[in-house]
Amino acid sequence: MSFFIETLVGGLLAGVMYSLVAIGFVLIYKASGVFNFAQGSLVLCAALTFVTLRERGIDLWLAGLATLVIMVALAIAVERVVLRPLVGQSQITLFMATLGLSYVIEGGAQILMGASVHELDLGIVDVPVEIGPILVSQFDLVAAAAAGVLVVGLSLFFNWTRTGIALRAIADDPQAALSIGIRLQRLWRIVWGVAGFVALVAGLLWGARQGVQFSLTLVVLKALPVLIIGGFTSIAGAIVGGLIVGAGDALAEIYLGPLLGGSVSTWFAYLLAVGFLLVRPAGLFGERAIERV
Amino acid sequence: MSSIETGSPAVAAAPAFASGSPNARGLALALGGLAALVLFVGVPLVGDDYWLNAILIPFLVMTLASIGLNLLMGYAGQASLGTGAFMATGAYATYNLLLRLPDLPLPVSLVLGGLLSGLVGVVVGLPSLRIKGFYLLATTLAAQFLLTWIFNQYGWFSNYSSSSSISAPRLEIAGHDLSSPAGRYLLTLTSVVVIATIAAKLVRSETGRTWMAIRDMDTAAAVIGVPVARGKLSAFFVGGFVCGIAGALWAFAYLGTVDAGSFNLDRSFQVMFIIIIGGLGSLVGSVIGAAFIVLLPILIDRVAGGLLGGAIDAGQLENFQKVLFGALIIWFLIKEPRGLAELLARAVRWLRSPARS
Amino acid sequence: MSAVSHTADVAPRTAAAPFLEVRDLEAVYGGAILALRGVSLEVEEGAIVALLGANGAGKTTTLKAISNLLAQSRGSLTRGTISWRGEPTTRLDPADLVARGIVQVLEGRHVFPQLSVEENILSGGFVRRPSRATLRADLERIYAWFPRLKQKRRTKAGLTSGGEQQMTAIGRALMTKPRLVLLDEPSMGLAPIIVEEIFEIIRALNRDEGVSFLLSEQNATLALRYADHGYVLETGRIAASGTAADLAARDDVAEFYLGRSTAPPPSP
Amino acid sequence: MADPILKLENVSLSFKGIKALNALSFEVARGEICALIGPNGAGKSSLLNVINGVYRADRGDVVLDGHRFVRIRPGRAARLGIGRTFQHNALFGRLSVLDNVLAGLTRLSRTTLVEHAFGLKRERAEARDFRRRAEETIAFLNLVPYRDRIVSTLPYGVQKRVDLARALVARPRLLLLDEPMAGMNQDEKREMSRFIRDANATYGTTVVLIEHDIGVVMGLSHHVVVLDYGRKVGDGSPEEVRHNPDVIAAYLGTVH
Amino acid sequence: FGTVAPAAAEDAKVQYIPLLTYRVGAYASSGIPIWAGIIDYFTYLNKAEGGINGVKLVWDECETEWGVEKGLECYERVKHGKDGSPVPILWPHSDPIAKALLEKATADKIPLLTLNYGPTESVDGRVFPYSFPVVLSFYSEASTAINYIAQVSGGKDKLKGLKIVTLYHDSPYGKETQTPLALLAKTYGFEDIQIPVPHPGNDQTAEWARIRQIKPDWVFLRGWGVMTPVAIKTAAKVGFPVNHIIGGIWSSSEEDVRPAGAVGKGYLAITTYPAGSNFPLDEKLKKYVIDKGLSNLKDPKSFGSVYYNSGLVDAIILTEAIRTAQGKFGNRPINGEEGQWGLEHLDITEKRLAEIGAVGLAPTLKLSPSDHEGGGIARVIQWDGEKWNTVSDWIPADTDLLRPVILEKAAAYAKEKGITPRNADGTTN
Ligand SMILES: Nc1ncnc2c1ncn2[C@@H]1O[C@H](COP(=O)(O)OP(=O)(O)OP(=O)(O)O)[C@@H](O)[C@H]1O
Ligand SMILES: Nc1ncnc2c1ncn2[C@@H]1O[C@H](COP(=O)(O)OP(=O)(O)OP(=O)(O)O)[C@@H](O)[C@H]1O
Ligand SMILES: [Mg+2]
Ligand SMILES: [Mg+2]
Repeated sequence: MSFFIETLVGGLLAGVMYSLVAIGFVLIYKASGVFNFAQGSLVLCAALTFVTLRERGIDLWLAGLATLVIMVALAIAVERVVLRPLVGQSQITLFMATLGLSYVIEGGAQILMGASVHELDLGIVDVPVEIGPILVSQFDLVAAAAAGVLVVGLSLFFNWTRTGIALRAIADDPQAALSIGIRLQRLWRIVWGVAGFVALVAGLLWGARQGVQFSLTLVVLKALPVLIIGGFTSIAGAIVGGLIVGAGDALAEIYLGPLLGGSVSTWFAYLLAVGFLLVRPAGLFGERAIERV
Repeated sequence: MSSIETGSPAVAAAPAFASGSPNARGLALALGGLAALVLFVGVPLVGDDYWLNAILIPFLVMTLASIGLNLLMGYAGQASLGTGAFMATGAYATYNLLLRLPDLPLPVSLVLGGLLSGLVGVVVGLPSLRIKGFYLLATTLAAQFLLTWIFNQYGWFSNYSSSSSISAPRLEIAGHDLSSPAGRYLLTLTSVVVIATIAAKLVRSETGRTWMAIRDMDTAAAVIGVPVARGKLSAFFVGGFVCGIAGALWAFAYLGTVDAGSFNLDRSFQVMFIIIIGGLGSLVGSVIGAAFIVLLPILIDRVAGGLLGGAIDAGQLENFQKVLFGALIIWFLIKEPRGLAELLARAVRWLRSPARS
Repeated sequence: MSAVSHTADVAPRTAAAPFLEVRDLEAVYGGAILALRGVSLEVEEGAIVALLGANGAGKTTTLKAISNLLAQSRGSLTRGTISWRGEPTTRLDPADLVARGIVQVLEGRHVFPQLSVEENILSGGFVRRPSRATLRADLERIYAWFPRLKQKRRTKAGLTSGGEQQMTAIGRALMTKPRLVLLDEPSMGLAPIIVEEIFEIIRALNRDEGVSFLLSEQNATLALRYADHGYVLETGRIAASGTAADLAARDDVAEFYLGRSTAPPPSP
Repeated sequence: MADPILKLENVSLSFKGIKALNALSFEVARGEICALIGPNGAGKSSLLNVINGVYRADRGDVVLDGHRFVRIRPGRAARLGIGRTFQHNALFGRLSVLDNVLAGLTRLSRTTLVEHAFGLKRERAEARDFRRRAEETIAFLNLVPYRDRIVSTLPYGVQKRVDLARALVARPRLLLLDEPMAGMNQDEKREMSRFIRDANATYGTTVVLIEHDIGVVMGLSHHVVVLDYGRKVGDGSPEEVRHNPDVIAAYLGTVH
Repeated sequence: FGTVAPAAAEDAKVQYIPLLTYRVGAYASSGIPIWAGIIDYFTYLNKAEGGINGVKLVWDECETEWGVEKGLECYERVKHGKDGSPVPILWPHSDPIAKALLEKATADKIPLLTLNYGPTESVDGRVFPYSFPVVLSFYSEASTAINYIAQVSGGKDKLKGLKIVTLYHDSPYGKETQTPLALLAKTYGFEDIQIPVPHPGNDQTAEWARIRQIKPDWVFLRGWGVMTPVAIKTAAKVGFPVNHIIGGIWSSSEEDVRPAGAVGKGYLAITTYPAGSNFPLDEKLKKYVIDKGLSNLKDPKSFGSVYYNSGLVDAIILTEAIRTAQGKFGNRPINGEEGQWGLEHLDITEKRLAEIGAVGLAPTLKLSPSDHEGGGIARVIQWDGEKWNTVSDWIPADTDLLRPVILEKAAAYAKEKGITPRNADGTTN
């Protein structure tokens, strides 16, 4: 039993790591209805910038701040060069543009900072602690706390601030949003900036886990089922989705893996997602598409 | 280089790509005939291994796969990231048919493999009756991962080969050996032309209209009596079928040997990008898109390698190419968000307009 | 022309610069379809101007050109100038125009479907960055005009009825505290009693606060009853113009516009 | 009424506790034009949605031509011969006018995927027949000049006509029209009225239409039903309804 | 059309070596030091020794991103040589590419040189004349790992009853060790548990939870790329002792352990080319290449790293094969068929290694038409948090046990494809 609980807790905490990445997607989806293919590249870019600064001997907090500034600058550039000329285009077009963007960011980041692997030490101890009979990773606890703070903060932001409402308005109907004077460009800069910040947090925690290298862009793969289960538009959904995916994967690997020969975690989360969707077609917390006739 | 006699279905196929007003028909036919001659006779005669093996065959197969996805996503509006799975199904099914029923002629095995993949498509499409839009990606993703996992996991599918990969049995049609580059090229080209012709026919028929109606507004479609469920499933079937054949060709005509890893999510994304940049709901777009996504990086690489090779660090050069490719995608989208096919159509209109007025 | 005088918070205007001046607009869609072929019109400060014309005459296009929203429908201006209080506006951001006092109510149901009715209306107030209290007060004013909306305030706007959506869109636009409202078919889909109400609101705002209106409206009789001035568009050109009373009285206009003629579609 | 084609019995519908339709009953006689009027949000569109299966009533039955339904699916309704236009355009935006109208015929198609793929004889014959019918309807509604235009680029009023064409082309027995004349001027409304009356007279199509222009309602309909807050507040001849003080207060305002 | 025009430049005094590289993509960080080792050695030969017997080396790169499709394109691009200089030997530098090229290269008569990877059955050169999985095939890799465990446990009989988990990259590369391990488990009586890690392997919580449940004595880690550091970190997280993890040959570099940080201390791995920059060859490299600023290495820290040294070894084997071929065919550029001969008659002796300055860096290597592996021995190294230390002597694989299985597989392949195997001396009848 305690093994079961331990696996479950381990899985839940691992899932939160995916939530961190998923939140970045939700942000941009919520504010523009666009699935941002470049989110993984943002994660890489942020982490790479941060370690490069650290390796030059810059203080932890200063490096974080400088990286944030760079991510915001990147957001401004993206808005100016990519999004602004594409205002009003279909979401699929913007999605494609984010693919182009991902190439540019990945290539650019590696031109400037190289493709070799860097160790990233955040000074968080990663020795397991015993809580009662079960073993829990301290590092994962820190990550979970970070994710929790992000979720609460961003949820409040979206649901209660004027900027949040305006962002949701843009995603709903950009033309109408423009017609009543919502400043699309400024708001896009804001969300992409915030997405850059979230990417930084995700990049740091993931980078500390696996080293900072190109593979960081691949962590987004697992964020997909998280998004689908939680709903593309819900920040809280990203957390819940992450927990479900994490726990599901861990338990499936333990109890199903030996029967089927392993690697079940490649598809299990998606099957789980389909199951959820059949019951709730817009994910657990997503907004249902409105089709009034 | 050996070249092989074939019938010329291309003559019939040519008009499929040369849409136009009736008075342009004669010209289109003549052009089509010429194109067929060049493609079916000229290219195999002059093309060397590099062009056939490394450029034309993969380009044609990707064109075919994107036609499949375009039918499903561009015409019927059902977003799918399961293309890789459909391709894998086609490849593994055809492989097992060729292996286990060696008497079946190659074209029959190919079509049967495609049909099996189409049936898998129908199963994958079932949730689309309830789930819509981006969320539908979940089912296609589940199929993508589950199917490639199954092919990789269970040795039966690869005849218990140690690396779960399958390799092409002898390719021949009616005694003609097709294993030379030219033979494989002709096999691929013929498949693409035949299927593109059928696809062009299909999208202009009742079926195509049903698909597009569902894509544009499915609630309204249901209300006016368009069979929404049947339309969605038939789109999944046809899309799966075409992608399945593309998968078989990818395995046998292009790579020669593959494992399920060759049909991974990246492949699915790649096909999706082809149809987006080429033009959703445009068969010509599939061709142009495939050229863009498959061939452009090679072109950039060769040009950049030629111009700058040695001058700057090789790794930097690769990254520069990546940046350039990304920038080009964005640039073309800004020029024409509805895809390269639309850009082409605009260019054609522009070229014609002074002549007409 | 009877521009009602007023003392509201309008910037002192230079004698020469007209309020809104549109000169010789030519607009195309998708680089091919010519929708406007030289439209010129003027709106004086404090005026209500009606834009009339058959389906496809170019009313919506004219209004979108003024509010710089053409690009959203893949349209663009190929010729002509628009100036607002003497300042050319064609290069401005739509949001800048709203900040300067020009707001458009789009044709059809352009609400934010996933936002509640109340959030929809509130979103119109954000440009001005008002205090919470002012925002609340403005909201209550909209509710007073359209009590139906107050009942529906928590419903997602996308789920409300066609007329409710239309009211929401109008209320949302008025929240921006505009100086000039571009109204595209305000009466569409509204019950007669509400149509009446809307025109009364227009008159009241015009009279009490000096807000100007340029409205495209199919109900010519009604529009001309409230307007000071009118323009009749036909296939992208101004076919007639004059004071509302003149236009209403002119037989040829009635014949031409309300009569038997159907506008042929512009050739692509 | 002797032979109602449509009968509603105590139909109720609510959304999150808000009653959109409240124990509503009325009948529509075969061959008549019935107008549905009422304030915004009264439940008119919802009623049409219940009749052809987009919404499912919480309670009450719909009797269609003698068949009683608790729940009918939209596709089934279409096959039973119910045509429909929409309040806000629900056209297939990226298709041409011709294709939109042709889509209205899909429910009559008898051909299969394979026939479509290979262009077999039966398919060609059917396509020709459909094409003829669609062209006829397009001509009937004066849409010929727009036939090959992509509908999303058409002016609002023309789109409304295309919507009508799409519904009419399959010769429905019962036609549900949701504000077919919104956004049209007097002239165009007159023209639309003529189309509707012609369809009603020539093909015997029963029409249920929602319209806010009381002038059009008076001129076109045989029978008017008035809704308010999901309840029926008037039912009778146009003249009767027009002078009903409740209707005037809730809906018309001043008399027109 | 025509891209490369092989003019008959008989007197071309340069030897063309194409490099299939992956400088972008998920595995770039592993590849970059490898190419540096190779290119630095080439530069050294050209600068200090005037090439190989006076034939200078020229090379250019083609990016594969480690993937089959791009690899194929590169192969087609380079296979005809350049400016008249043919391709003597080709490095696919990617297991999937090596497998995909197997038949094509045979048809084109271009030998594929795969150091410590590649299709195992091609050890049997009679069936696979053009594939050379030299030094350590995957079977030998598995076997040496088990033999090391036996060694530290106090003998092969102590293997009995041990639980050994193999955590592998779920790809054809990863699956290659399943067959030998099953056989070894049967022979020695240990429990063989196979757990796949899906690509890319950046989260292994579930897999390690399973390992924790199994409580194995050892974990054999057959990782690739990011999978390795994540495995080490996750092991530490679930409290599994890192010094009971033995990394495979592709989990044995600095790039694999550094990102894991402090917890990597004690991690073991198998290698055939130790880290270190104190070999005599390094002096020469420093003198002629590094100090002249000609090095391909961006990050000087990587000089002497495992992957850099593997690049050196790769380059030594290739150039020695060319040298061997030149001995028979003359001191001129060598073509693929001749390169194949050179490889099959390659004999890198201790003495030759001493001349090169690579004793202890590269293994001795003797190949023959029936043995394309030639080595089958490896050493175990351990990470001390800063650098690798060698902790074992050369450990041989159980060749006698495993070779028959390999030959069987090769025979089956020959049968399926209708190939008549050559004789043991390379002749055909
Ligand atoms: N997005 C578009 N793409 C292409 N053409 C368009 C587009 N929008 C409008 N048009 C064309 O421009 C012309 C003018 O249309 P506009 O919408 O301005 O007319 P309108 O007077 O507002 O008509 P209505 O009363 O029906 O709303 C029409 O011929 C129409 O077909
Ligand atoms: N799907 C839905 N979800 C929630 N509420 C709904 C839904 N459909 C309709 N309603 C509510 O039911 C009421 C009736 O709507 P309906 O669209 O039928 O009105 P209507 O009579 O057609 O009005 P209008 O003349 O403005 O079109 C409205 O208040 C609307 O908000
Ligand atoms: Mg309009
Ligand atoms: Mg309604």
